[in-house]
Amino acid sequence: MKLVMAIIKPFKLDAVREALTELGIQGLTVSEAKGFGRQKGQTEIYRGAEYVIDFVPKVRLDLVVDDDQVDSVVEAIQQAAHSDKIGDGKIFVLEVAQAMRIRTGETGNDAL
Amino acid sequence: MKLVMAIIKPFKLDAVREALTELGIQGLTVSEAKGFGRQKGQTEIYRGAEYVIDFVPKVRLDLVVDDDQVDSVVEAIQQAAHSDKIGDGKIFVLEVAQAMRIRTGETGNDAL
Amino acid sequence: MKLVMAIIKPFKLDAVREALTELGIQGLTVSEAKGFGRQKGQTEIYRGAEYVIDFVPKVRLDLVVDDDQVDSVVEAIQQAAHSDKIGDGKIFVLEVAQAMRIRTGETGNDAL
Amino acid sequence: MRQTTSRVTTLGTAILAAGVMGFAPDVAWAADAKLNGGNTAWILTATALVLFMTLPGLALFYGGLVQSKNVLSVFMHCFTIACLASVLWLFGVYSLAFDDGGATNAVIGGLGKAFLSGVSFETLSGDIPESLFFMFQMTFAIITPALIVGAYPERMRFSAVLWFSALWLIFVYAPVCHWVWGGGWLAEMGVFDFAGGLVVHATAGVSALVLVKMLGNRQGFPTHLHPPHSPGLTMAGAAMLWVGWFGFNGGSALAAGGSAAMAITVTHLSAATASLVWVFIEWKKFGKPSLVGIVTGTIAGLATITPASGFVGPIGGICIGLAGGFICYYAVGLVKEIWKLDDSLDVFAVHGVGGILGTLLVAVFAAEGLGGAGFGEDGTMGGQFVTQVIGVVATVAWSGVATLVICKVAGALGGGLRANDDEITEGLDLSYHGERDYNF
Amino acid sequence: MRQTTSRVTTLGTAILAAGVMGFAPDVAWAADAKLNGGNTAWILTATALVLFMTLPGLALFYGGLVQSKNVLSVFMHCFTIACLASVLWLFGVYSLAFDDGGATNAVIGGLGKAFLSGVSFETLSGDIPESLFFMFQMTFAIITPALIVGAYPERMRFSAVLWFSALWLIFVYAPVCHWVWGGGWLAEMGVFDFAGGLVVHATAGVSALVLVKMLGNRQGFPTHLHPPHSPGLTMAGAAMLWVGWFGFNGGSALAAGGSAAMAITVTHLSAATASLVWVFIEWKKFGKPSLVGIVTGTIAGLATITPASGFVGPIGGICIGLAGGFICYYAVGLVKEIWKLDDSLDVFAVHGVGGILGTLLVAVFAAEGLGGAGFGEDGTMGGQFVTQVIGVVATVAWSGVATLVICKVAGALGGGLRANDDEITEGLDLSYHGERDYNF
Amino acid sequence: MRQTTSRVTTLGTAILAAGVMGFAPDVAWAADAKLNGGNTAWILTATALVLFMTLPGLALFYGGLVQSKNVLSVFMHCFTIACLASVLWLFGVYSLAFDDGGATNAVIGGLGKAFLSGVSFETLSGDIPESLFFMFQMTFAIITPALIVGAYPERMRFSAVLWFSALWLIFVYAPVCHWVWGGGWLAEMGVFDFAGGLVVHATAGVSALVLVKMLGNRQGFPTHLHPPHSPGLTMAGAAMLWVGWFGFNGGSALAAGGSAAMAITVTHLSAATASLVWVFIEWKKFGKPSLVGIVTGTIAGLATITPASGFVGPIGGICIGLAGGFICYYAVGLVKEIWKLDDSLDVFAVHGVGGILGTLLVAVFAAEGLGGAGFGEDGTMGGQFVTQVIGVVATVAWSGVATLVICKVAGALGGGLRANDDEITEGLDLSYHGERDYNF
Ligand SMILES: Nc1ncnc2c1ncn2[C@@H]1O[C@H](COP(=O)(O)OP(=O)(O)O)[C@@H](O)[C@H]1O
Ligand SMILES: Nc1ncnc2c1ncn2[C@@H]1O[C@H](COP(=O)(O)OP(=O)(O)O)[C@@H](O)[C@H]1O
Ligand SMILES: Nc1ncnc2c1ncn2[C@@H]1O[C@H](COP(=O)(O)OP(=O)(O)O)[C@@H](O)[C@H]1O
Repeated sequence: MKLVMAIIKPFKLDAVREALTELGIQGLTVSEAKGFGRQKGQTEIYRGAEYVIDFVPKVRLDLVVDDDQVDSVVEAIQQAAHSDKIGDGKIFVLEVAQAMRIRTGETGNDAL
Repeated sequence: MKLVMAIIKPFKLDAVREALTELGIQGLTVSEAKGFGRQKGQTEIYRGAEYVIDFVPKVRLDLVVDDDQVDSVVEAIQQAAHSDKIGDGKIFVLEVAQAMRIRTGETGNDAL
Repeated sequence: MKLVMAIIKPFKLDAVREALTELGIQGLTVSEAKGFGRQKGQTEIYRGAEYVIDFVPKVRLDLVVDDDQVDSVVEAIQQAAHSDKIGDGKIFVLEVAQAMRIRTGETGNDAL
Repeated sequence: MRQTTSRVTTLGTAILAAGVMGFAPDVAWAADAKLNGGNTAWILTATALVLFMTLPGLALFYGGLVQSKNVLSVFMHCFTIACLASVLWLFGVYSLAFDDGGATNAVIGGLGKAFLSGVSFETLSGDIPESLFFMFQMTFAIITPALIVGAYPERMRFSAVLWFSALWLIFVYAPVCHWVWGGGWLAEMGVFDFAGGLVVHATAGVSALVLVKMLGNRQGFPTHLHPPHSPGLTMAGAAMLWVGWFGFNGGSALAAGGSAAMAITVTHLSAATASLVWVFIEWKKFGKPSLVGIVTGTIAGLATITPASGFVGPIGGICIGLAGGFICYYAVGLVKEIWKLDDSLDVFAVHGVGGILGTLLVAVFAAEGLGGAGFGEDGTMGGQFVTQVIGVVATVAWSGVATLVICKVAGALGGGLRANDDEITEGLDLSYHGERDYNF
Repeated sequence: MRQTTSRVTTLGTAILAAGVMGFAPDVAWAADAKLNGGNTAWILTATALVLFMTLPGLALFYGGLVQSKNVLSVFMHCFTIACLASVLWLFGVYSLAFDDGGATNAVIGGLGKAFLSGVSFETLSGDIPESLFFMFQMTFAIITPALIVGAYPERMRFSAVLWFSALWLIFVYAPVCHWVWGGGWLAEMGVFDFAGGLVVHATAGVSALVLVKMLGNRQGFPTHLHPPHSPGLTMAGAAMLWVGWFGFNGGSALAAGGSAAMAITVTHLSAATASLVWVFIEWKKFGKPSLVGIVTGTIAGLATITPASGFVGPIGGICIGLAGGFICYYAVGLVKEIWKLDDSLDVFAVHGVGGILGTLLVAVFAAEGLGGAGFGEDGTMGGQFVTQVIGVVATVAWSGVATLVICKVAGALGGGLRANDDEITEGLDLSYHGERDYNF
Repeated sequence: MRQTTSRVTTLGTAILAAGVMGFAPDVAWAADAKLNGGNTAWILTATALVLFMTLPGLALFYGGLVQSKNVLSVFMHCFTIACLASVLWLFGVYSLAFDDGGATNAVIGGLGKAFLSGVSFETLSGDIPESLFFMFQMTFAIITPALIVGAYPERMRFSAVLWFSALWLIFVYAPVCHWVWGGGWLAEMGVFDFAGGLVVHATAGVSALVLVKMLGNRQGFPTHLHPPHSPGLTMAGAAMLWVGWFGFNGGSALAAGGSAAMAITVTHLSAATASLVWVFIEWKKFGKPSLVGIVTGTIAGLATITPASGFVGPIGGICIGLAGGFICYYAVGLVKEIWKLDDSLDVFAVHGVGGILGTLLVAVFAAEGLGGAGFGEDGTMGGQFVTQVIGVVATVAWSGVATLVICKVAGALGGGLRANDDEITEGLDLSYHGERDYNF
């Protein structure tokens, strides 16, 4: 099993969720995040003064998938999340040693 | 060392924290998250219209533990967090390569 | 590649970001978190009653870096984030199997 | 005190009737009118209360119902419309509504009072300063286009909002206000509209529907909407609207007396009743009475009593509240589920339907036997009802048709009515105003 | 102007005294009373101000003090109680409180004014419209049961809240209001309660304690509570309460004159003083004066001055503020730490203790030598103090006993008083109202 | 009604002029003055409205503009200052401002009215109760030091805030208020300051600048600031300020008549105009008109019209709004970018510049030909302008010098003006008040 962790633009969340649902993904977890990167933060102007917002709002997706789903999941996310503008975000993949479904105690792939 | 990452229902947090404290766990980190899964989101009704809340509020626990504590930690979380209703969440275990306590610079198991 | 995950005190964020920028780090992701640890939570007093805040506000940094940068990154974070007071937080390092830049589809170190 | 027609015969009743009709008697004619301090004190207060309804009342009420990425844009709409309407009111709209229109007075007022020309510190309107009458009526001209904000949040271009609101104030609000309160043809017929069932709520409600038709629904409507981001904000706004409505309906008496007192009494009773109706419908249907529900009921009760507020007694207040609560509740479903129109925050279902319903019901509950103020010396319930129906039909028709044209013009002037998809997805707060709320 | 007893002898003072006592002189008797525009203007305003205290003032004040998962339920309690109390007030409670009760008038009024029967646009109460007097007093009947919301948040069933509040209004508020302001036995004795130390604060405070005893404490009380989720919300609510209290105490003069003016003066001074007392106690004890602390002091100062507000001068205002600040501060600890009663938002410690304290202190500071309005022609400080003590004892006893019975009945009718543990853990917002606040 | 000088000649105009000048005629002299109910009703209301401006209006306005870790400290500043100023006002500051100062009356009042000594329920000031005049003026004494909170948020020690505000009230506010409204030398010269362009806005604005110079800028100023954490909160506060300003300017007429009515008219028009000016400048410069921008324009328009509000007509209102919008906009940049002074929430640029600008412009727009109230019998525009300039220079000079000294003293008494870096980094909410907002 692998953990796919994706940092995306917030308003791409719906599109990504739909793309993953189409792949048959049944579960994922989302959290709010702020990103610092090449995008360099927006400038907001209040009363004529510029405020550099170092951290840009992002959404972070964590989903654990079966090893053989990883590639299609990564691709689906990349397709759905990219806008070709700087700051589209990243996808990271990490190895998962074990998984358990809390409700049933099932483990391994059954838990996903 | 292992990272135990658990996605649980928010109101189970106190119970889980207590269970872990009983096991002697000294530290953990919590963040807010939203889950998408079989639970399928609540329906909230405003002015007669149904709103499907795709993402259900969850709490995410991250705690790094010694290898030989992993099983008891996972079991303690599962016991404390399950309500036997759909949406109870998941526990994932990942390998951790290194840990450091910022205050002292200690590393490895001493850092936990 | 490695994922460096650091739990720090919120008001150290600016210092850490600057230290990492100096190292040439180009990207990182931040999220809000709450920590439970030896620090044992603040006590806030409302109308004479003590409220024990079990969970203390923390900030969580996730950044994926090239293997040979890990040590300097960990050290930079530790230096910038420590205040020598209890509750300064932890740094964990996890192995990353794959990375992709969403905008371009680049993978591996190029994606960072 | 039987203030039932706009046909003014004596000075004494003129001033009272002015209250009832929102009609400013010619000061030159009422040569020996004197300023009344008590009435002036009350209308000063009422003016502040009605301004408070829009800023921040309505802004918070609407702002809580949208997504957090659009909340500032809703605030911005309400605030900017308030400023724009104020300036236009001085520049000529007040005059169009309340000045004597001469030969065409039946349909529209003149421009003699543009820039308050001829109005000095001492000029009276009835027994209060004319500048105060101007201000009190201005607060109505502010809230009416702001009500329509509820139809188009989360998707309308900011420049289109401004053009639309300005044109609408001139071409819908001014004439209808003149017809009903400014001595126009509906006033001549003796239509009853104490505080704006027709002038405020019916105009805004109908125009909301037409605008939605032109603008299109929100992305994801009706199946994939986001719930109100802050019911608490909405409650705070609704509470301010309720309190401010005492100025709206009570102030429309233009005097601190029995008429104002009974107006706030029935206003309050209608609001409370309609709120409870909404609670009990939701409780019965879904098992969960909601905060958004109860406050929607409040606004429905307030809108419905508005035209009737100076004409009916407490029993009338309760009955109109019952009717307003029930009918507006089902109207919400009708618009969104049957007509599939995304009148997003239910301007038509709550204000339009409420205002029209109250305008019709006043013909029943104004009856003296039901505790009302009666139909005047030679009025009858039947006759009044016919007048009310004519008022409704005319207001609905004019609002609808004029709004259609205004949408075309505003779209042309404002670079299209609708924001593009990227702007909408990013949220109007950032895309149009470069700000975001809630930076914790 | 020495308005010190409820024994009315001339028409002129009758109207003033009506203000002082909140007592409506019989209009038929005051045959040539005429409407006073200035007074009417002020009471219209005061009515809006007192409604504003509950909606949204009190709702925000309380809402900020609970957990974010229960904030909407607190808003819902305040809002629904406001609606329910309004309707019940019309249906008979106003009449029970203020109508002549004939043979049993000492203890309760009659039902002759249920549905405002016989009250038309012209009917006066003193020199203001009776419908206005009805409305002004209604706003007190709204806020009083809403104050008790602070005793039971985060754990009471919604249906039990409604049953409890309705029964409480009828069986506690109506009789005590009649005793003190409606010409009942305490009014006959000449008790001083300008704006509701007994009628509002003592009744609500004592009943809060009894209800908590029946309902049980919150989970985790007293060691594992969650801190107020938004002190800022609480500040906003407290500020609105403060401003609205000008209408509460100033309006209780029922006239725009020296009595109202002095009432708001001493009200304001007491609030400011008690706030500073709270700040300095916290600063001294913990090193950190808090926002929640200062605004709690404000409310304590306001509650304490309430019964005294029309009777004392500025020095009295300061002294009563000092006393209110200190004593309420220590009362909070007494209830929670010694008695271990989870009167969650300190209804008894702040309102109950404040109201009782002020009711007793007025017997001191009403002395003319201390700048007060005196004790009437044959009154003395000692005599007045005895009367005040009797008033307190009677109010406390009746509120306590009646609330005990009401809890049983409300529990039976509402399916138990207390929500079950799952509902509580999930939060009342979702479990009872299907909503959540703060969807960012 | 030509109320143009403070030289009072007849009782009738005395009362009106008292309104214009905020000057309380000697009650003994005005032997047969009688209480006016309408005026009293309006000033009771206005007092509530002006209190509402500070609590919660200004608190929310400022609170939304800071970081979320400092929002409670801003609320705390506003709230505590309000309490402190109230108590000091009773203890002697009112007397210093409005009592007859005998030989030194030109520069400062006496202490004869400390503790409202000699003021009973019946004492009148003009035709309203003196206690009411005291309260109405108190609300001005509350908001003025609270305005300065905008200069020092996020970094000033809490105890220094209290010392500074108390000393400032006594040594800056009291004398300037006496000069202009209390019969001092500027009143003698006939300076026009209807509602506080000098007394409130110029004093606060100038002192803000001096204080910033002494205190130092925020960390990261000007390049690394955090944006306003909640523009929505700021909007809500601005809206409350706007509504409350009707009481501020309209109440300064001290009567419910044509002067109050015209004052709120021009106040509103100026606010609306300046708001639109700010919107259009931002739209043109950055493409994004912002909510923070429009409401800043509102406050600029309100501050600018304040000194002029009872003297000018609608056209004057519009023109002053235009000037206020433009000039305050550029003043913001001047202070922060050129002078590099972190007057964090633009107290000088908005209030100081606005108040001074309006004080000068009133000499133009009070001309009868421009719809104003004229310059009195022997006044001329030129002469008035000179008087206004003298008023501005004196107020600016005194505020600046006195504040410099007060800063030294307050720093010494309060343990330094500035919080240490750790406290600032942690946020003042936790470090000084032990609380945090927004615990979701
Ligand atoms: N090395 C990294 N580790 C963790 N998160 C990163 C890293 N680099 C970038 N990110 C995240 O991805 C987001 C987008 O990166 P950015 O460099 O702005 O643009 P792009 O991905 O288009 O090159 C950042 O805002 C940050 O949240
Ligand atoms: N594959 C997954 N990866 C990450 N998080 C998941 C995954 N599947 C489920 N979750 C999280 O677990 C929560 C519960 O899952 P759900 O399918 O609703 O119920 P259950 O765990 O009872 O089968 C989800 O809301 C989501 O937050
Ligand atoms: N084993 C752990 N796993 C995950 N997070 C931890 C762990 N131990 C501590 N933390 C995080 O680090 C923070 C600081 O830890 P704490 O024990 O309070 O102080 P210190 O790091 O100085 O020993 C905690 O608040 C928590 O967020």
